[in-house]
Order: sequence, then structure tokens, then C-alpha cells
Amino acid sequence: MEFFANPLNQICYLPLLGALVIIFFLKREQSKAIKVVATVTAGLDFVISIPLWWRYLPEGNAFQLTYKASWIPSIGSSYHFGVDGISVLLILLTTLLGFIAVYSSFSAITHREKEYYVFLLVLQTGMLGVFMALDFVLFYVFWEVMLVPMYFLIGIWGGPRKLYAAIKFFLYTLAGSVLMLVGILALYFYNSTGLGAVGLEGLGNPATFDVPTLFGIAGRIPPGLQMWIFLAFFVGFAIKVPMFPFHTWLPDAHVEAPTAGSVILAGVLLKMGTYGFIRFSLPLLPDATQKAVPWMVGLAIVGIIYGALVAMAQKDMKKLVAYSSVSHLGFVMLGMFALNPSGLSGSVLQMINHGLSTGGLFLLVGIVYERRHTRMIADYGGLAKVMPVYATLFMIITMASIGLPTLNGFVGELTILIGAFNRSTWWAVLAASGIVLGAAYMLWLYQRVFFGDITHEENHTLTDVNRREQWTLIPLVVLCFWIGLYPKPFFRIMEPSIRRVVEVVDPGYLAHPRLPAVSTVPPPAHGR
Amino acid sequence: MVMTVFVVAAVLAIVSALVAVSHRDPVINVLSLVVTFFCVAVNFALLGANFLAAAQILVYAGALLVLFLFVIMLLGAPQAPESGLHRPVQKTAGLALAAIVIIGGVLLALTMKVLPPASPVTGDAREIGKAMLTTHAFSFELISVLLLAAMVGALMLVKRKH
Amino acid sequence: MLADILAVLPETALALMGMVVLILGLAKVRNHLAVAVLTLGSLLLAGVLLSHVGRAVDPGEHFMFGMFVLDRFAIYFKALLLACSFLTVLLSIDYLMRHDARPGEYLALVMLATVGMMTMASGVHLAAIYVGLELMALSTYVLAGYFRRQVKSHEAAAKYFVLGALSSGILLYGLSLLYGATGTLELQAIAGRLAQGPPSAAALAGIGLLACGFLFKVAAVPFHMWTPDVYEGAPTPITTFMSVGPKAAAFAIFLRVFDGGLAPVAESWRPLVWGAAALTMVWGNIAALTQDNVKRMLAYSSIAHAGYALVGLVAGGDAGVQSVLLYMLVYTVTNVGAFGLVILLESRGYAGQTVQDFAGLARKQPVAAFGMLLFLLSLGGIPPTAGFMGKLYVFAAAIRSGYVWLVVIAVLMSAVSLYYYLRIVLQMYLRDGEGVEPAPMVSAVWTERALWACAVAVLLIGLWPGPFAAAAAAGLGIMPLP
Amino acid sequence: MAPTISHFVILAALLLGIGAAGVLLRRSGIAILLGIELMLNAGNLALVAFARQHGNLEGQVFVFFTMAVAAAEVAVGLALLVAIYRRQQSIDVDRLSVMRW
Amino acid sequence: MLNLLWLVLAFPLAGTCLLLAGARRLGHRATAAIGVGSAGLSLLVTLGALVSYAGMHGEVVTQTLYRWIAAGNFTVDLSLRLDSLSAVMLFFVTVVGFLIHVYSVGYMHDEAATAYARYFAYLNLFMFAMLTLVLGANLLVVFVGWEGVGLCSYLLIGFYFEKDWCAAAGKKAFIVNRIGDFGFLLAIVIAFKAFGTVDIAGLQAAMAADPEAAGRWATVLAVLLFVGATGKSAQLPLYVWLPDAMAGPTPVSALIHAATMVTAGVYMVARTSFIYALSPTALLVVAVVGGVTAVFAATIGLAQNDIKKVLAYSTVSQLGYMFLGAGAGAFAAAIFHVFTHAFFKACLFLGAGSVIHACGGEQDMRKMGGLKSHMKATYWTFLVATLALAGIPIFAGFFSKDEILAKVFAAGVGNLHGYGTVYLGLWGLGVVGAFLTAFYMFRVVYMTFHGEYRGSAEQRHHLHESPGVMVWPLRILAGGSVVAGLLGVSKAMVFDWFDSNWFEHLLHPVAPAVTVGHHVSLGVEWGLIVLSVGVAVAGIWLAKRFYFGPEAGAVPARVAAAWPRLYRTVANKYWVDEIYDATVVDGTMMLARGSWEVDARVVDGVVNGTALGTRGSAFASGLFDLHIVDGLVNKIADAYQWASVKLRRLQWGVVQGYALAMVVGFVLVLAAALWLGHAV
Repeated sequence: MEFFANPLNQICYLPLLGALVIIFFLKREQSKAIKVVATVTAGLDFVISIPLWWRYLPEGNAFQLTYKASWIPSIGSSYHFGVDGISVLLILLTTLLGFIAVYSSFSAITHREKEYYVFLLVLQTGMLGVFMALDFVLFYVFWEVMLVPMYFLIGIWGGPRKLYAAIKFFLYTLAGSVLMLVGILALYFYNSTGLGAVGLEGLGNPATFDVPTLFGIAGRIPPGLQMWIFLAFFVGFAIKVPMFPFHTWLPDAHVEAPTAGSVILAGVLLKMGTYGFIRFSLPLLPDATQKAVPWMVGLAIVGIIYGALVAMAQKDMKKLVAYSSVSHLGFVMLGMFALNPSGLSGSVLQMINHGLSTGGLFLLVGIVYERRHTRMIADYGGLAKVMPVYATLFMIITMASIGLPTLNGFVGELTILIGAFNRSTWWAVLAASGIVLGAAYMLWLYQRVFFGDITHEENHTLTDVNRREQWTLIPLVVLCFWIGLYPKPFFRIMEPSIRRVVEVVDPGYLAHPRLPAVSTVPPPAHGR
Repeated sequence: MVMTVFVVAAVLAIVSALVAVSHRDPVINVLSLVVTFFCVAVNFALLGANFLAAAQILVYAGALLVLFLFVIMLLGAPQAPESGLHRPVQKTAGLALAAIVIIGGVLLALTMKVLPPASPVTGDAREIGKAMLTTHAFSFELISVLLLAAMVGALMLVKRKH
Repeated sequence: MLADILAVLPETALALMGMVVLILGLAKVRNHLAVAVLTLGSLLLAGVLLSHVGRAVDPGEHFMFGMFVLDRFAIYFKALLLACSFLTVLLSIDYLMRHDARPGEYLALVMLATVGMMTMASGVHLAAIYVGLELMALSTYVLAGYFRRQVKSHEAAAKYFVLGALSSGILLYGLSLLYGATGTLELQAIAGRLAQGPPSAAALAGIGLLACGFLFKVAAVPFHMWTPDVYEGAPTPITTFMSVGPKAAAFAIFLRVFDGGLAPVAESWRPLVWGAAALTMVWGNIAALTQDNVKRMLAYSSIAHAGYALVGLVAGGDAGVQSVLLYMLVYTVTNVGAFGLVILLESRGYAGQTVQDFAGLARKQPVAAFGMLLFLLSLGGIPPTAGFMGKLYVFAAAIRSGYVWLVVIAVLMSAVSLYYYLRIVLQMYLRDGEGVEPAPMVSAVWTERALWACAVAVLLIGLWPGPFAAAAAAGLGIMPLP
Repeated sequence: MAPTISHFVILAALLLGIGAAGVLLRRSGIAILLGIELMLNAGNLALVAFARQHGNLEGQVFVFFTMAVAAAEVAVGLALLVAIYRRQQSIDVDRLSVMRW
Repeated sequence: MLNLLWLVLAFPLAGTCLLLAGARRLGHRATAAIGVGSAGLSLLVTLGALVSYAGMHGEVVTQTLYRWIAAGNFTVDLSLRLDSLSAVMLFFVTVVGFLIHVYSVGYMHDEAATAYARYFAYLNLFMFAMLTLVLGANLLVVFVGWEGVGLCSYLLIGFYFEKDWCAAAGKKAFIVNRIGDFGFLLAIVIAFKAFGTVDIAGLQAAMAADPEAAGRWATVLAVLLFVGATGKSAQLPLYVWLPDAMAGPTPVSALIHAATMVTAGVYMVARTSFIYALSPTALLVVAVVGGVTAVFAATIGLAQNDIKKVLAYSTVSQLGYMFLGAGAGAFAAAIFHVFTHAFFKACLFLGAGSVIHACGGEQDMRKMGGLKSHMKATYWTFLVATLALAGIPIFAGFFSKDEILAKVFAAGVGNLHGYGTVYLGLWGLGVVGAFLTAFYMFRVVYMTFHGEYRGSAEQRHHLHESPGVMVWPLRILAGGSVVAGLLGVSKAMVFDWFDSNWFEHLLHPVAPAVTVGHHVSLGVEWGLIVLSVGVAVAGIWLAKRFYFGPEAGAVPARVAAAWPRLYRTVANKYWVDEIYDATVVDGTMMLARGSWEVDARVVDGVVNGTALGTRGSAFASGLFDLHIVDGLVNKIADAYQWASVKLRRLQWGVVQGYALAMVVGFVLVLAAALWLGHAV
């Protein structure tokens, strides 16, 4: 049937299928079989997602490989899948990390394996759906669906304070997303019938939740309404990102979640927030976006520096990495709200980078955690002697995360800085200072964990990474170098989609780019 | 003449109603309630609802009185343990609310257009019966089901064992 | 004349079958199962008749001298109510077996209550509505007190009775005031009179008291206080029944009377309902947060859900009504499922009373636990369950009418509500319950069937709401409007 | 002069209030039942009065129904009282407070 | 040949990969073969390239490998650029690099196989990065190399990571560098914003095309770039990492922290000289920082006893000279000094290395002495290099340093940009620095090689000359230290017979000097030469007075006793490290902890209160109080709990209570209905 002929549907629902197989055909005890099925499914999912890389044609339509079917005709919501350059990259990231997450859990998860892998696979379906959905209702459905398995992953296989972390994660994100729903509805009715009692005339178009269709009215939404909708979206997305004041669920969730959970959380879930901004807020609410720029950038920069500082104060590896995510995503937001091609492409690339490097870091932390069952930095030291390969891998990922040239982080950060600078000198200056701090806390971590003498007896007997663990990490390392050395293909894929966003949110920018800005304003006072 | 009848009936009704809800002895309560019902029946009559007046007396003064007394006897005429002292809030609030209800109701009544009674509809048996078997036949049937349900329910509730 | 008889055929049949069941019960028929199955059969029969009759008669027409209509609205609700009763009976069978109670009267009363509710759904004359309401009420009073051996059961019945009678007294007074103001009890005529000019004080007062009476039936704040106690004390199947059937019926008359007969003065009652809705959502959810007794927690949750449905009523218009219709359906399958699982656990020997009793259920009863998870998520409105779609429609309708702040309250409260739903989930999945596996007392095959039905419905509505929304949409706008 | 409609309605209001007071204040189940009956009767009286005012029968017929309803309610209520009395040798509603909070 | 330029980079990179991959399996020989081999190959390629480049008269060769970044309108190619400037750097980097690879074979021989492999891997990686830095055709590629060398120095300093202070030093180096890089990065971004390109040639063209904008941005750019330079080239105030960097293996110190990496800053200034040329302010800043650093570091050098520390500070000071020169607009002179300095400073370090090798890892000069007799070759080569550094004629250092001083003097007299007096003052500093340099270097020579051996007995037994593989590089570098200077003999020295300053000519097209109208007369020039030689000799004489002969070291002791505070201050490097720790480091950490507190208490607190509600808070305060010391949270949370409990308390079980509530409800609704109705 042609539903499954569509590659997106295949990619999205294959994990679900695997989950069902595990549920119905395997018993709790058959842990081996369960692992095999899970791994095969996830791996296959990655494999079948690879063709997107060339099946999506950047110079083609805005959304491609689309699949549209009637779903809830009465409210004009349809089952509409499709990808553009941005989502293609995120989908690939998701399938890759999904596979790695499954593959890396073999030895980490020892009890209730069946449920674990089921939840992991369901989670992946949810995430993929979010990146593919082109209908608001559908998007929202996937958006919330993936809360549940994540809740369980944290709550069942998490650390000591898992229950608290799980419920915090769930309620926090939920509270945000329900408000987003209100925003969606307001938009929906403005497009069609208007909002009665607040006396807002609608545009009288046929009611629809179809995102591409709604893009059509982007310009015509009155600024006031735009502001409100933007606010509603903001709450939903900013919590997910997480942006500065809304970030506190992140450390708990990250720290308590099992390794794979953290990888997915950092690698993909956080990207949903940023993806939401770039997919919905910017193209749908240009005026509000323009107005919000100072606020958003402010929060982003605070997040960059604040996150770095807090990370520096951590004694727990995972918490440190978690806060570094706050800092990195600050960069993503900064680039995004520079609202120019370089900034946006930088921020999209940085989403991928963060997925790779932070995902890698969580994997690495997970490796020693499995061996020593502690995440406290103080419990380590001198590991470089006993685990040289591990040390090398950790070094590479660290460098990637602090943005060393020839590694992915640098390209992203630089492009973001270029973009940000194009709007205002001081944004770039402040943000760049975050890079220094980044180096500081990561290297300090590295030093404390790997250098010096081995202070704890147990560490003498630590075994270096085994083959499976190596193979979970090597893909990430390769990608880090690839993006660092030859990011062009990535940019090429996202370029047109980003141009479309810019055209809407900053009309006339592309016509006469303010770049090079040999312009009238002296450097400090520059920016808008 | 009509007025005097009304006044007498009304006053009697109110007094007996007060007794009915306030006296300690349930038997007295019930009996004075019957007096109230009787006075209401008088009012019905004054309003030209003769059949209803009769029904009121039959149903209430007859059936319900008996039923109540029967139950009271069954329960050995329990003296309701009235002290009420140990729940002053309930008491004051209750009284206050009752007062408010009354005042509200009265004020409401006064706001109504005081038009002289329109052409007195003769609510005699024929009229009512006709209405009940034509217009309201549905409700009428439904009432029968309701009574059945009540009967079954009452039975179920008091049956000693099953 | 024939048309009249035809129109009321489902009710009639049900009532007659009820008497048959009653007689069988009194005749001390040993085979209780047969009686139960007969009940199910007669409910089905009523359903079949309903579908045929519904197709046969003209939706716009009034029957029984204008007492009774059989428009789509009525048909939708009757189908829903029959479904409620059907599920209730399914849930009751094992329960009755376990308490070796004779099912005759019990089942008969359920059927009679159903008759009452059905007449409420299609009454267009306040007298008929009132009588139907009383029929439903009386039967449920008795059912609540069905298990005389449990002190709670009696207490529940008594409380329900006293408060119910009080509210019906008030309702009656309200009716009479309305009658005084308009001179008629027939909805269409009332609408006509009210449309003529600004409502008189008497009319307003009547409307207010009417609203009170209905709000009591739907268990909205501040007329909700009976709910937790009665739900806790009543036999769980009856609790289930009360939480869906009468509530749905009450919403039916609420919609028909307020959005129909009283539509002309909507401006005077909409704010009332707005307040009631907001208050209900907040109160219900917050009170539930610290509730350890599952049945009471679900009681508060059902209060909160009444609040959500009221939001739809406030929204008004076709969209609003449709959303309420859909919401009632969603809420019914979900809530029956949740309570049904409590029953199932009881029948499997778990306490199922307090939240802690669910500890580790995921290990011991994976399927049951998953079902509970499904229903709780649906109650919380998490996709892809029915609950989400229900809320989506309600909120959409409200925003469309511009009640944004009401919706904001609603969504925030639904987020809060997740907290107490998750408390159960947390116990089931995240805690490893200790203690040995209790042996199932009796087979719960019927209960399980009911639960499977609900689970399927919840998922189906959640994933494919189109048809159901369409059905709800079909039950629109044919109410008597001036 | 003849009594007008509002006279009757006022009387109805008084009865309603008194009945409500009974429901709210008395702790004996029987008294509460009586209070309820009073309230219903108040409603009836008002109905009949309005029926007279509007000159149609609807009110009266409705009153007839409500009488039946009242009777039914009394029956069930009394049955309940009996059952409760059997259990706890009292019809004091205050003792019906096992379930709370 | 030139189109094979990328091979220069490819070989070391390949070496790195091979070594890292095979770290487990390779033995010493194989490792050495790969490591040295790759360096040698890239040297060969370099020589070939230079030969064929010599053919074309100093025009610029660029080779684009591929389009690296293309984001929005921000596009950067990965391209290499060979011009005379990069050619010079290329030459000595590969030469010195190769020699040090060779030397390392012997020096590191005692390391375990894996460590050995790791060492050479890092060394190759460094070569790769450094050459990228040199050959980069646009600022971004330069930056890649820039960061790369930073990383390598981090890795190599931390090579003995078992020693905590080594690791700490490594981190310090990287972070301090990072602070500098921050400036560099901003400069790149600004350059792109202002001129739409980061390509060096393109930038030059753009600035030429738009003088107005160029004028506006030049200072910002130049200063930011210089911030980067101070980080990399260890100038005030960011010099602190270099002395600590001596924690690394000595060859590393020689290669990275003396010959090549640290000069990257100077190179970068010369590379972007066209920007500095536009900004007098920037030039002045560079000159001042350079001059002050030169003397400042030299004074510290006086009181150090660790042989490598002394050399380290002398490096800092020499770098100061280079910047001084560049600041005076004499970019060619600066690079010239870089060039010569590479040889003699490498030689010195390697010599020191061989000494340390001989003394079994001893670095404290007070425990040395009299080594002259035990290790001839080392002594002589060391002496030659010292003379070069001290600026004794014939030796390389003399020419380059003198060139710089002369240029600075000229700038002073010629009142460059109206800052004449300042430049004169700087010249004075330079002269003083020359004196100090001569003094502390001969202090080293005397303390190390003359007098009696002061080490322990069994160390004495092991004293031995180093193996040939270590000595030959010394010899070659010593030779370099002698001849290298002849490339840039200033005209004055040959009495203006002919233009002998080949070096300046070579660099003129890429880094033209900022000329002063005024020309210094021949006599004055000779006066300067004599003066600088004079101070050098004086320094040597004083060192001999103090540290040679029977009562060696007695005088300094007396001096120290005379001015104890002064002595301690100098010996403790003016406590700069301590000050930095107290201010910058501790400040940051305090900030960090502070914000962590805020995070845990307030931000999260509010959340716990609102989002979780009742049990959440109970639950939270059960599990989370350790973080939430603050009452705020609990208060908000308790509010929820309180509300919930209160609402439930209203449910007090008495039916008439409920009835009461209901009636209240009736009344309220009634009132509301009437009010609304009439409001309508």
C-alpha cells in the first residue's frame, strides 16, 4: 500500500514495528533476542534513512518526499509528512543516535530489558514524527507522544533521584507544550473564522492545520496577535531547548537518565525546541520574531555564559556536560535569531554538532560509569594511563565540543558568530567569550579525570573500551571530523530551506545583504 | 372573603410548616406538615385547581402521612437527638441562608407583574385528565416507570437479606 | 400515532425488558449469568431499535404532543448512554458474582435509569425532562446503596439522596419561576418568549436555579461535594455508571435547555457557566493532587473533566456543542476504562484502594498496567489517546469563541492533572512492588471484555478521530431554536 | 380585594425557605425528608399560581407529576432511613460521616 | 613542484595517523622511522618547493584545495599561500623541526613504546599544524593552524601527565592561549563583516580599495590580532604559560616553545602588516608591549636557577624584541630575528636538554658545574648559541637584534607617527635588555659548565656526553647560529658599500617596512652598534665577576642579602602567577559557584514550586532539599500543598455541610444571574 511506499513513513514507523515485535513475540527472558531485534531495527532504520541524503534535492521544492492523507477532515487536519533541508539533517541525526543509543545499552541495562528497548524504539518513532510532521496537530501529537517513553526511560532505569527527575521532566515540558497548543489554535482560527469574543476577524480561509498552507498567511497576521502566538510557542519551545530561565529540568533529567537516555535527550530532544523555533516561530511570525530578537538574543547569551559558568562549578561529570548543553544551545539560539543566512545555517549545523559531541560525551561518561558506578569527577584521575584509547576518544570529542578548528564545533560556532556579528558587535563579543569558558571547564574536566596519578585503587584495574563501545563512538568521531573538515555538503542541503526562512522573516535581506557591512554605523553602536 | 381565606390558610400553613421542621417529636412534625399541606391544598382551590387540591389532600395528607407515621412507628418513634449546640456554624449559617432564600423569594415575587388572575382555568378532573392522557401522556407513562423504580428501590433497600 | 409509538420504541422496549429482568430476579432464577446476558441483550436490542427508528422518523418532527424529539442530538446521546449502561453491566457481572448478590433488581434499576436518561436526551418539554431526571436520580440513589452490608454504601446513598433531593427541589422551583416568566414549559416556546425582550427577574432567577440543578448533576463546583463521598462509597461498577451515564445525560439536557431553549438570553448565563467551569477545573484538579484513595482521586478527576466539558458549553455554537458531544464520548470510554481497571484489580485480589496499592503492577500484571497507563494518559489528554482529541476539540471551540483565558486555565490545569495521574503510573511502573502474587478470586472475563472495548476505543479515537468527530458533528443544530 | 399572584408566590417562597431551613438545620433524617417535601410543595404552589396567571394547564399537570415524584422520593428516602436505622440504631445524619476528605 | 605543496602538510598528518593508530603495536624503531621520516619527507618537499619558488621573483603562489565553508554568503576556501614570508618560515620550521625530531629519537629513548609513539605522533601533528599556520592563505586557515599548535603544545606539555603540575601547565597554556585566540577569532569575524572576506590577499585588496573603511577598522582589527599574538607569543600580560610550559620534554621546549610556535604571533603581525601599517596606535601598542616584555622577562631571568626556566624567560624577552621591531614598523627585521632566534634558541634548549640528560634529569643549575670537561661538544655548541643570543658580532643574534634596535632608534629619531620620544624610550629599554641578556646567559654558562661539579656523587658517575643522534643536531644548529645572521647584514655594517640586507629585500614585497622620512647617519649607526656590543660585553664581564672563579656566587648572595625584598620579588617572578590566580582564576570560579547556587536555589526553586505542585514539592523537598536550601521554593510549593489540603478539608463528610455549601452556591448563582441579567 502506498502509505508504506513513502520513505518517511517507513523511517518513522519501522522502530514502532520493532517495538511491537518485541512486545508480542518475545518474552522477558529472551534478552538476547530482544537486543538483536532492537539493534537490527534501529540499524535498519538508520540505513533506510541514509538515502534521504541524496533523495532530498536542495534545489527542489520547499518540502519533499511528502505524503498527505486525510486524517481529521472536520477540523482540516491532515496526515502530512514531508522534509526540507533542516529536517533531513535532524532525521539523519536521530536515526544515527537512535541506533547508537540502542547499541550502547547492552551492558548498561540489565533489568526489565524488554520494556527498555520497547520504550527506546517508541521514543524514536515519536522523535522522527516530530521532524517529519507538516501538520500542526500531527506535530503536536508526536511532540507529546515522545514524552511518555522518555518519562519511563528516566524513571525506571535512571539514577537515585530518577522519580523526581522523571516527573519534573514530564510536567515541565508538558506545561510548555499545552500553552503552545493554545498558540497553535489561535493561529488556526485567525486563518479561518477568527476569534469571536476577542473580536478578531479571521481571514476566512478554509480551516486548516497544514503548515505549508499556513506559511502563506505569515505576513498577514496582525503584529499584536503574532506577539501572543510567539509567546505561546516560545514557552513550549524554550522549555525544550532549554533556554536560560527554563533550563533547570535539564540537569536533573540528564543526570538521572541512563546513558542512552541522556544521549537521546541531548542529541535529539533538545533539538526539537530549536527546530520548533526555526520551523514555526520564524517563518510564521516574522514581525514578532523581529521584535523578540533582543530578548531572545539576551537570553541566549546569558545561557551561553551562565551555562558555562555553572558547568565549571560541577562535581558530577554528567551535570557538567548537561550544563555545557545549556551553553551550546545558547549558541544555537543566538545564531538563529541573528536572522541571516550565516547565523541560521550555523545554528542548524550547531544543532547537529551538539548532537554528535554531547551525545558522544554522554556515551563516554556512561562507559566509565558502567565500570565504576560513579559520575563524580573526584572519583577518577589518571585514567589516561589505564585507558589510553578511551582517553584519546574523550580528547577528540572534548575538542569537538570546545570548538577546535578542523572539528565540527568550530565551524558551527564560527558561522554563528559571523551571523551574530552581522547584527551586533557585542553579541558576538559576549558569545565568543563563552568559547573561552568552554575550553576552561572541559579541559579542567579532562585534566581532573585523565591526568595526575591514579588516586583510587579501583581505577587501576579499569579495562579500556571494548570493541562494541568503540563502535558506538567511532561514527561520531568520524562525523565530527567530516563536518569539521568538509561541512559544505551539510550547508548545501540546508541552504535553500534557510534562504526561505530568511526571505520571510527578514524580507529584502537577500536582495541587498548588509554584508559586507562597510556601512555607516561605527562598530559598537551597530546592530538593531 | 377570598382574601381572608387566603390569609388564614397562609398563616396557618407557615406556622405549621415552622412546627413541622422545628419540633423535636417526629410525630408532631409529620402531623403539622399535613396541616401545611392541607392549607396549600386550600390555596390550590383558591387558584381554581380543584382537582389538584383534592389530589394534594389524597396523596400527601393521605398516603404520605400514613407512610411517614408507619416508618416512625417502625423505628420506634426515635426522639431526634436535637442539641445543635455543638454545631453553631451550621445553625447560624443555615438560618441565615434560609432567611436569605425567603427574602430573595419574596423580593422576586414582588418584582412580578401583579396582573389580576386571567380567565380562571377550571382545573377540574376532566381537563387535567384529558391533558394527562393526550399532551402529557409521555410524562404520565414515564411517571409509572418512575414509581415502579421507586418501589423496587425501596424494596431492595429494606429487604433484610437476599 | 404510530409514529409516536415508534419514536419511543427503544425506551419502551428497554422499560419492558427491565420489568422482565425484575421479575426473573424476583422469581429467584438461579442462573444469574443468564439474567445478566438478557440485560445486555435488551440493551443491544434498544440500540438496534434506536438505529432503525432513528432512520425511520423525521429528525425535525416532535412526537408525543411535542414532548419528545428524536433528532440526531438525541440519537447520539441515547447511543452513548446505552453504551454506558452496556459497559456498566459488563463490569457489574463479575462484581455481582463475587459478592454473590442477586442481580435482578440491580440490573433492572440500571435499565430503568437508562430509560430515564434516554428520555432526558430527547425531552423537549421541561416536565418530561424533569420526570426523566428524577427517574434516573431515584434509580441511582438506590443503586448507590445497593450493598447494604457495607456501611459506606449506605452513607453514599444517603448523602446522594439528601443532596439530590435538595437540588431537585431547587430545580423544581427554578422551573416554576421560568414557567411563571414565560407561561410555558416547552423549550421552543420558552425560547420564543425569551426572544421577545429582556428577561424578567423571574426568568433570570429561574435560569439561575435551573443552572444550579444541572450543575449538581454534572458535579460541577460548588455543587460537587457529593461526588467524592458517593463515588467512594458506591459499589465500583455503580460509581463507574454514575461517573459517565448521568453525567452525559445531564450534559445532554444542559445543552438542549441552555443552548436551545435559553439561547436567546445566552449572555446572561454564559458568564455563570464560565465561572463554574473555571472553578470546577481548578478545584477538581488541585483537590485531587493530594488524594491517596484512587476512587476519590478519580472522583475529583471526573469533577475536573466536567469542568473541561463545561468549557465546551461556554464556547457554544456548533463547534462548542460538537466538542461537548465528542468529549462526552471520549470521557465515557476513558473513565469506564479507568474505573473498570480498579474493578479488575479488586477481582484479581489486589486492594486497588489507595495509590500505593498499584506498586509494581507493571511486573505482576503487565497488560492491566498498560491498560491503566493508557486510560490515565487519556484522562490527562496525552496523545495519541482519545483524551487528547477530546480536549483539542473543546479548547479549539473555546478559543474560536475567544475564551482564551479560560482555555489557558484549562490547559495549565490539565498539565497539573498529569501530576496525580502520573502518581499512579509511577507506582505501577517505577516502583517495584513487593509482596506475593495474590490468587485471582473469580474469573473477570466480562470485566476484561469491557476493558478491551474501552482500550480499543481510546486508541481508535486517539489515532483516527475523524469518524467520531463526524458523528458528533452530525448530532448538531437540530435542537429547537427560535 | 382578592389575593394576587404575588401573594401566592410569596407564600411559596416562605415555604421554600422554611423547608430549606429544615434540610439545613435538622439532624433527624425524617425532619430532613419533611423539609424536602416542603420545598417541593413550595414549587408546586408557585406552579399552580403561575398556571392561574397564564391561564393554561401546563402548570397544574406538572404539579400532578411532581406530586408523584415527591411520593416516590419519600418512599425511597424512608426506605433508606429504615435501612440506616437498622445498621446504626439512629437516623442522625451527622453519624453518616465515615467518608470525608 | 609547487602544486605538490600540500604534501608538506600531508606527510606529518599521515605520520600522526599512523602513529596513533599503531600506538599499541609499533616498536621504538618503527616509531622513530615513521616520525622522523614524515618530518624528513616534508622537509624534502619544502626544499624542492623553495628551489622552484626561488625561480619566480617573489610573486605569490596560492593553492586552493577545496571550498571549506559555505554558509550564507560566508565562504572560505581551504587554500595555501606561498610567498617570501611564508617561504622563510616554512624553511626554518621544517629544518629545525626535522633536527628536533632526530634529536628526540635519542632523548626520548627511555620512554615506553606507547608513550614513545604518542610523543612522535604529537610532534608530527605539531609540524602539521605549524605548517598549516605558516601556509594558510586566509585568516581562517591560519587560525586552524593557530589552534592546532595550541592543542599540540597542550598535549606535549602535559606529556608527563602523571605529574599533576605538568597537566596543570598544559591546561594553563591552552586556556591562556584560548584567551588570545578569542581576540584572533573576533578579528576574523570583524574582518569578514567589514570587508566580506577573510582571505589575506582579498583583505589587502579590499582595504586598499576602500581606504575609508580600512581606516575605521584597522585599529580594531590590528589590536584584536595582537591580543591573539600576545597569547601565542607569550607577551605581557599573557606570558605566564610559557615558563610553566617547560614542564614538557626538552625537545618540545626547543621546538615549540622556543623556535617555532611562540614566534607565530610575530609571523601573524608580519603577515597582516598591511593592517598595522594603517594604524599608528596599534603599532605603538605592539612596540610598547614588546619592549616592556623584553626587559621585564629579562629581569626575571636573572634570578632563576632552573636552567630551562632561564631559557624560557630569555625566549619571552627575545619575543619582546621581535614585537618591538615589528612595532617600530620593521617587520622584516622582526622576522629576521625570528629566523636567527630559531637556530640559537633551539640549540640552547637542546644543549640544556643534553645537559639535563647527562645529569639524570637534574635541572637546577646550583647542582651542576664543571660539565665542560665531561661534555665538550655540548659545551661548545652551547657557548656559540649563547654568544649569538648575547649579540656578539659575527654571531647571528648580533645582526638581527642590532637591526631591530637600529630600526627602533630610527623610528624614535624620525619621530614615527609623532611617538618619537616613546620609541626612543623603548630603544633605551632594548639596550638595557641586551645587557641583561648577556649577563644572565653567561651566568648560565658559568654556573653550568665551569667551576666544580656540585651534584651528588652517583650523578657524577653518570655524567657523559650525549649520543651522536643528539649531538649532531646541536652541531648543525650551532653552525646555523653562526651563519644565519649573514643573510641580513645591515648596510651600515658594510659602510653602505652595497645593499647587503638580502633579508629585508626578500620580505619587502609582502611586509614593507613602515619607513620614516628621516635617515640616520652612518656614524650614528656605528655608534649604536658599538654601544650594543659594549653593553653585551659589559654583561658578560659582570657575569664573569659574579659567577666565575673561587668565590663564584658570593657577590650575588651579598646583593640578595642587601635587598632581600627586591630579590624575592624578582625570584618569584613578581608574583604575577599568584596575582592571576587570586584575581582571574579565583574570580571565575567564584562566579561559577555563585551562579550554580543561584541555579540550584532560585531558578530551579521557582519551578519546583509552581510546576510540581503539592506532592511534587513534598517529594521534591524530600529528595531535593540538599540543593534547595533556600526557603523560597518550599514556600511556593507549600502554598500548593496547603491549597490542596484545604480544598479537601472542605469535604468534611457531614452531609448537611454539603447542603449548606450547595445553598450558598444557589444564592450566589442566583445573585449573579440577576445581576448579569440586568447588566445585559
